[in-house]
Amino acid sequence: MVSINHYLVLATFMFLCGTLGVLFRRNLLLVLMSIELMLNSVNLVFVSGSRLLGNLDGQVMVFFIITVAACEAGVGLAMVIALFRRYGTVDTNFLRILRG
Amino acid sequence: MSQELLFYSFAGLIALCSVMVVTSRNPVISAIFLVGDLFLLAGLYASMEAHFIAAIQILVYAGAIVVLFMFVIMLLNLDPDQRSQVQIAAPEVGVLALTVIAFAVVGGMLVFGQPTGVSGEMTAEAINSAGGNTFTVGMVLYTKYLWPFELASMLIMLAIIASIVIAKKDRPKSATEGDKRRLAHG
Amino acid sequence: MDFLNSHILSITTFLPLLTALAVLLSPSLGTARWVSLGGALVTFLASLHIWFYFDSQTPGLQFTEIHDWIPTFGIRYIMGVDGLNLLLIVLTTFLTPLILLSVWNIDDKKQKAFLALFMTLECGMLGSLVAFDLVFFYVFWEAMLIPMYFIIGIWGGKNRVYATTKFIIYTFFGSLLMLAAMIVLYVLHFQQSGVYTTNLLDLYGTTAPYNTQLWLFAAFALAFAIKVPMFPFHTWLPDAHTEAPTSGSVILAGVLLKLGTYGLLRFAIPLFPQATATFAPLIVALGVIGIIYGALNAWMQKDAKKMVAYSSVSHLGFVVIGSIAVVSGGAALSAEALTGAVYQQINHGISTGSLFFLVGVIYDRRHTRLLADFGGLAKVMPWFAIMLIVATLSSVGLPGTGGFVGEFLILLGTFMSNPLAGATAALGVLLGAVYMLTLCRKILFGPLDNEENKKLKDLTPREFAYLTPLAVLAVVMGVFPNLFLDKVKPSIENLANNFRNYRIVAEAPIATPYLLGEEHKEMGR
Amino acid sequence: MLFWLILFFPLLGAFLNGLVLRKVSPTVSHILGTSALIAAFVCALLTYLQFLAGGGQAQVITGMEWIEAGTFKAPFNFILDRLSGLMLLIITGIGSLIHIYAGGYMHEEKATYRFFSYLNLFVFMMLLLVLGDNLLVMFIGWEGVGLCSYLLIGYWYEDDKNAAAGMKAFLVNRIGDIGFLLGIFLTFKYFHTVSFSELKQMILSAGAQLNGEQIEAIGWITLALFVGACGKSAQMPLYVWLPDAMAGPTPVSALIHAATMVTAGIYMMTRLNFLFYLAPTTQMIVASVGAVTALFAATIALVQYDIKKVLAYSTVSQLGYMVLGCGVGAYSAGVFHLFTHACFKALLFLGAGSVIVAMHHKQDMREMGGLRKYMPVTHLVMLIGVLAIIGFPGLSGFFSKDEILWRAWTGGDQYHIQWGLGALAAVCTSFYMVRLLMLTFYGKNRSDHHTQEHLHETSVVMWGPLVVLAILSAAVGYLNVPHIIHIPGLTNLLFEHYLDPVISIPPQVAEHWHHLHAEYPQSLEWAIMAVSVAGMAISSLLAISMYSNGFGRIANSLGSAFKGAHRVLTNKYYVDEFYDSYIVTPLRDMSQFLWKVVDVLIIDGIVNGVGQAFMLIGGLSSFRMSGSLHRHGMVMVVGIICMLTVLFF
Repeated sequence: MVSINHYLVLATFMFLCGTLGVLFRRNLLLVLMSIELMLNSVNLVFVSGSRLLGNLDGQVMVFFIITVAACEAGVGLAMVIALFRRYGTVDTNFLRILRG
Repeated sequence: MSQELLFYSFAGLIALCSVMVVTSRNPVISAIFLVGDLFLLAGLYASMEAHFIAAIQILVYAGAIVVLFMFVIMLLNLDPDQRSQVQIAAPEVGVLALTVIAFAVVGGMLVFGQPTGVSGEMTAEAINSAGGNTFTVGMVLYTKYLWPFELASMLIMLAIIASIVIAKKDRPKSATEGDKRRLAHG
Repeated sequence: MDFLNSHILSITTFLPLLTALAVLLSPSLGTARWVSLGGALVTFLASLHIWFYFDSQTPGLQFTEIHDWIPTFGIRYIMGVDGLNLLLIVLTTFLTPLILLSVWNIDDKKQKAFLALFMTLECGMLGSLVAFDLVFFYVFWEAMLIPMYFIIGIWGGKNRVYATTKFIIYTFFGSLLMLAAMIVLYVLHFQQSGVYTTNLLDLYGTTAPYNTQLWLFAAFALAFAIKVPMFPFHTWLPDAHTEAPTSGSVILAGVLLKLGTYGLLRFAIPLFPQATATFAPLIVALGVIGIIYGALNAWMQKDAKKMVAYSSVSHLGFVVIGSIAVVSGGAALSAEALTGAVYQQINHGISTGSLFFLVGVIYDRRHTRLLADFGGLAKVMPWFAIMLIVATLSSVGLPGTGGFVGEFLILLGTFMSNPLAGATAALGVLLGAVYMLTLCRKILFGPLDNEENKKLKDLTPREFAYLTPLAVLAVVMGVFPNLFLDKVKPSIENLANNFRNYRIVAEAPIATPYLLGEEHKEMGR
Repeated sequence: MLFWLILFFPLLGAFLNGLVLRKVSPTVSHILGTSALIAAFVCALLTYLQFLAGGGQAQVITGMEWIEAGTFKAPFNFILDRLSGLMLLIITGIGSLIHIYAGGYMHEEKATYRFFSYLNLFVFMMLLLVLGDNLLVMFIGWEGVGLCSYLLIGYWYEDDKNAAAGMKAFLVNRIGDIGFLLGIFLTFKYFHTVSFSELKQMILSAGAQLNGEQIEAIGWITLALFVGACGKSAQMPLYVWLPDAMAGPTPVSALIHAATMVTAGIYMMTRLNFLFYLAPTTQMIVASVGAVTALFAATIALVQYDIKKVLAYSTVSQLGYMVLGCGVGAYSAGVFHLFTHACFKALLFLGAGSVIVAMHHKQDMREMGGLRKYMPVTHLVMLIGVLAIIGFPGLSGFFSKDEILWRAWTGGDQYHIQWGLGALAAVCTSFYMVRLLMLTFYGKNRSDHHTQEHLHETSVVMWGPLVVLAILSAAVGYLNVPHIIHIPGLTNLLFEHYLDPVISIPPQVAEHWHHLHAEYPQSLEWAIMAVSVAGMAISSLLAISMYSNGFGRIANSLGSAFKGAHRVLTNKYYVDEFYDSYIVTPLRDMSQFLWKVVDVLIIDGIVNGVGQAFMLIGGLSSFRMSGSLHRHGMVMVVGIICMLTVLFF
């Protein structure tokens, strides 16, 4: 029997991958992809929870998360393009505008 | 038994793809593994009888978002030397270890944990008798979540406008003096 | 008419916000100017509606609007007017169009943003004046800071970033303490009544234990003391004023500072009466020190704007001591002093507002504010001289100007409550004359020896348009104070006599203007 | 109706001149300003006659509400009684004459709208002061006249000295005004009203039992109000502004700083005489201050060279007499001297003004002399004025000043010192006034050739009012002829009983003031009078002998014999210097310290220090602001992990 614990552990692993990607990849595109990965792990939790509890709200949440993810990807990629135009790189080591 | 087999094979592939997404040197490869990830997840959703979500997972994620990534990767056409990685220093190692340990702890807790919650009425049988997953999700979406749904559409529109504005080519010259100075120091 | 009466406060408050949107959407700066001026004038008319339909016979809350906002936490959208905020509302809407006139000729790429921010600021100020729900009030209270932050930070002088950061962090610090106190009060009220509510009208009934009251009062009072600003929390003010553009200084001195004293009257004093009685001597002492200290500092300033800024410290010291003049052994507040404090708030807005405008007038022409650069301007700018003298006289509290009525009543009440404080504060009247006349003398009188000053032009029609109403009002407020005091009397007496057990009821809007007289009102009901 | 017009006309004149008709020629301004005042005078005269015909009972004229808050009430009510009626006539009457004169005096100015506007405004404020039925309306006038005085002293503002003098006048007056304010506060605190008529009723009504606290309060009230009077009426130690105020145009000095404004203190004390009678200690202080001021100022006047300065110190000294009169309880004598002084001091100032105009705005008497033959009319009226002020028998000063000295002497043993000071001051007065007359009009002309050529009598606009004032100065004394002199057809002591309805001694203290109504032997009165006349005669003769031909041998040798005294007097006892180095400078230094050290260094330093401390802590606890996305992300993740750890374990 596949319990919810299985799904949760899988989601945790995906989230870990995503987190490490965000933290250690220097290519902005990869950072964005890792974020997608994290979002997906959350989606998985929602869907499995929805099935466990017999409540469709979880699936609706996933729907919204996908919407937001689409927006985020769109805006994020637009920013990547803009940054690349301006600085000629998408390497985060060189993008340090926030330096105080 | 077949369900378990299905789960374990899908889960193993998902884990593998996730690792590959994060570790590939070439963004194109990463994107391809991401697509794989998304398809496999859709499969898992379908196995949990969340057909609607499985469908839009493929349509929106795999069909739209990752394609967008692909386009951008090609548009930027990065030089190989820019696909460098983080130089690992002491803090990085520490954080890496801490993160992995933390997730391991969480994972361990999840393995032996017993999740609880208030059960709702939408069991698999109830959904099937009410007209299927897509129909019931739609009902919830357009009644209880009507306002957030409309707001989501507003959000999408804003994102579209914002993307256009941000990515618009409005500056002929690539970088100002200040930017160059900043880059030189970076 | 019923609709108007029952929603006039929302209309007045949010009309400026709509105007701000319209300003942003307007195609050109020219349109934006007219839109903002039009919006400000309509807001002023709306506030006049409140003024004329305000029933000056009752201490209750009028034009009340109550809607649920966040019902889970008992947070509501409550607006109302009584004698304590009526005058300030009208002052705010009155000053805004004048300020818009004063920035009319600024032709800057960012000017549209300025106008929009300014209208947003007006919305924030009006909102915090009319809000009767703690959270609702707090939202406006903080929202007001943001436009001001940008106004100083973008259109300010050389040192603007320092000044605006100091301003925002200082005020924010106080606000956070107040927020904490608000939450404590909220929980206390729940423990006593079993109802979660942030409705101020209900919270007035909460009786906190004495020790808790002391802490809560201190937190509230500190937030307002910083805003006022009271000695020794005043150092952000001279910086903010010096760096702010003229328009920012006018609104800062004219309305923003008053929100501090208004907050004392609305929140700190009636919510925590026992603590008020305990803290009164300390606050009065700080107020008196502030009066003298501000005046002496103002006297030494070489920059005209800084001088006026320090004069605000001194003048608001009067308002503070007037707000908290405890009489009858702590059982009541002095109604005279309280009336004076409410009146002086308005009057300080008028006189100091016009002083900042006037400093702005010469700054526009000469791009300097150092007193040493001027002298003998009365010869080339006679009308300017008249305006400056009227503003000065109002500021020093010469009888016949509004300043006298306010200061006199405050001093009278304070004297009744604490003769020593009253007598010492009276010295402030003398010192006020010292620095204001110094200002006049250095700008207007003496030989006209600077070549650049000889070419100065007198006031333009636009400048007349925003200076004359202030000058006229300064005199009208001195000669016919009852026009204003009549409106606020019941509310003030309610607060003064019952502050130990303060209650205020919300009344239905009134359908017939008070001006029509008693008979008509009977019929109207 | 007529009553309101009295107030309305000057205000209208001020408004039209000041704000509307700014571009008109000086002549129009002059006519407008003067006619406003003459109209006010006519209305005042008619009102006064009506009032007398109606029996002369005090009436309160109710105006609109003014300030109302809590239990405090101060409406615009006006009081018309014998005292304010008299003041009304003095202000508008003498004011009209001075306005007429001012047209001539100011004829060289290009635009005089400002001048006449201020003058009219001044008259309006002065009328408010004397007509107000409560302390607060009086206070409007009280500060309002101070304002006009400030504006008029600084009329020629391009000279910084004038602006400074105006400011000094305003500020010193404000010190007094604070006293006045405290008086108002105390009055309201203990009597719950500030209305004169209500106060009077409360204190005088037979049933009024004042408790001990109230009696004590009255002492403080009167003292505080007297501080106000000191400021306005230029008494020690607040007299310093008046000599400086001579920087203003001479008609201003005549109207404001001699005839009307400076007498406000005397008016106020007379108005509240029932309170002052209840406070014998205050009365004693009042009398002493008055007497000391009279002598002090008179001694300074002995050695001044500036013709206006002499008159200014003379004014201070004469005001001292009036205050002395009030202090000994002889309010009608004080007011009578106020009346006569208004006439002859206005005359003297205007006469001096004529001289100054003729001398091309030179005021130093060392450059004058022998003007008698160039300006015969001015000489004649000045002669009358001088004789009046020194108390030459038969002229007004004789009657009024002697009355005060007589009351001082009969006030009891405790007042004999004050009498002595007053009598000595009278001697000085004769000396310096005769000196002024001699140096200006007699002897050889000492001015330069150019000035000499242009010396001539002034126009009729200027000497006309002088003649009227001269007649008044000579005649008004006969309103109050002492008992001992019988002049057929005149009622003796007409004036003393004129004010009887106003001046009322509360029954509680009737015993203390019994001497005011006591009978004294005629011989005593004759003796006192003889002393004054003798003193006057001797010092006048001395002055004539010293100065009949410029600075004679005696003058010079006296000056060098008492070099130290002479220097002290010339420098006005160094009072200004004293105030400057012991009050103004320390205050300035302290303010500088407060600003530079306390405000900027300490308070602001603490504020900025707290800010910097937080920045430091923030900097230490963060990976500096490297701007690296990864570093920021890592900090965030570690933070989240920490939070979760805390949450779960």
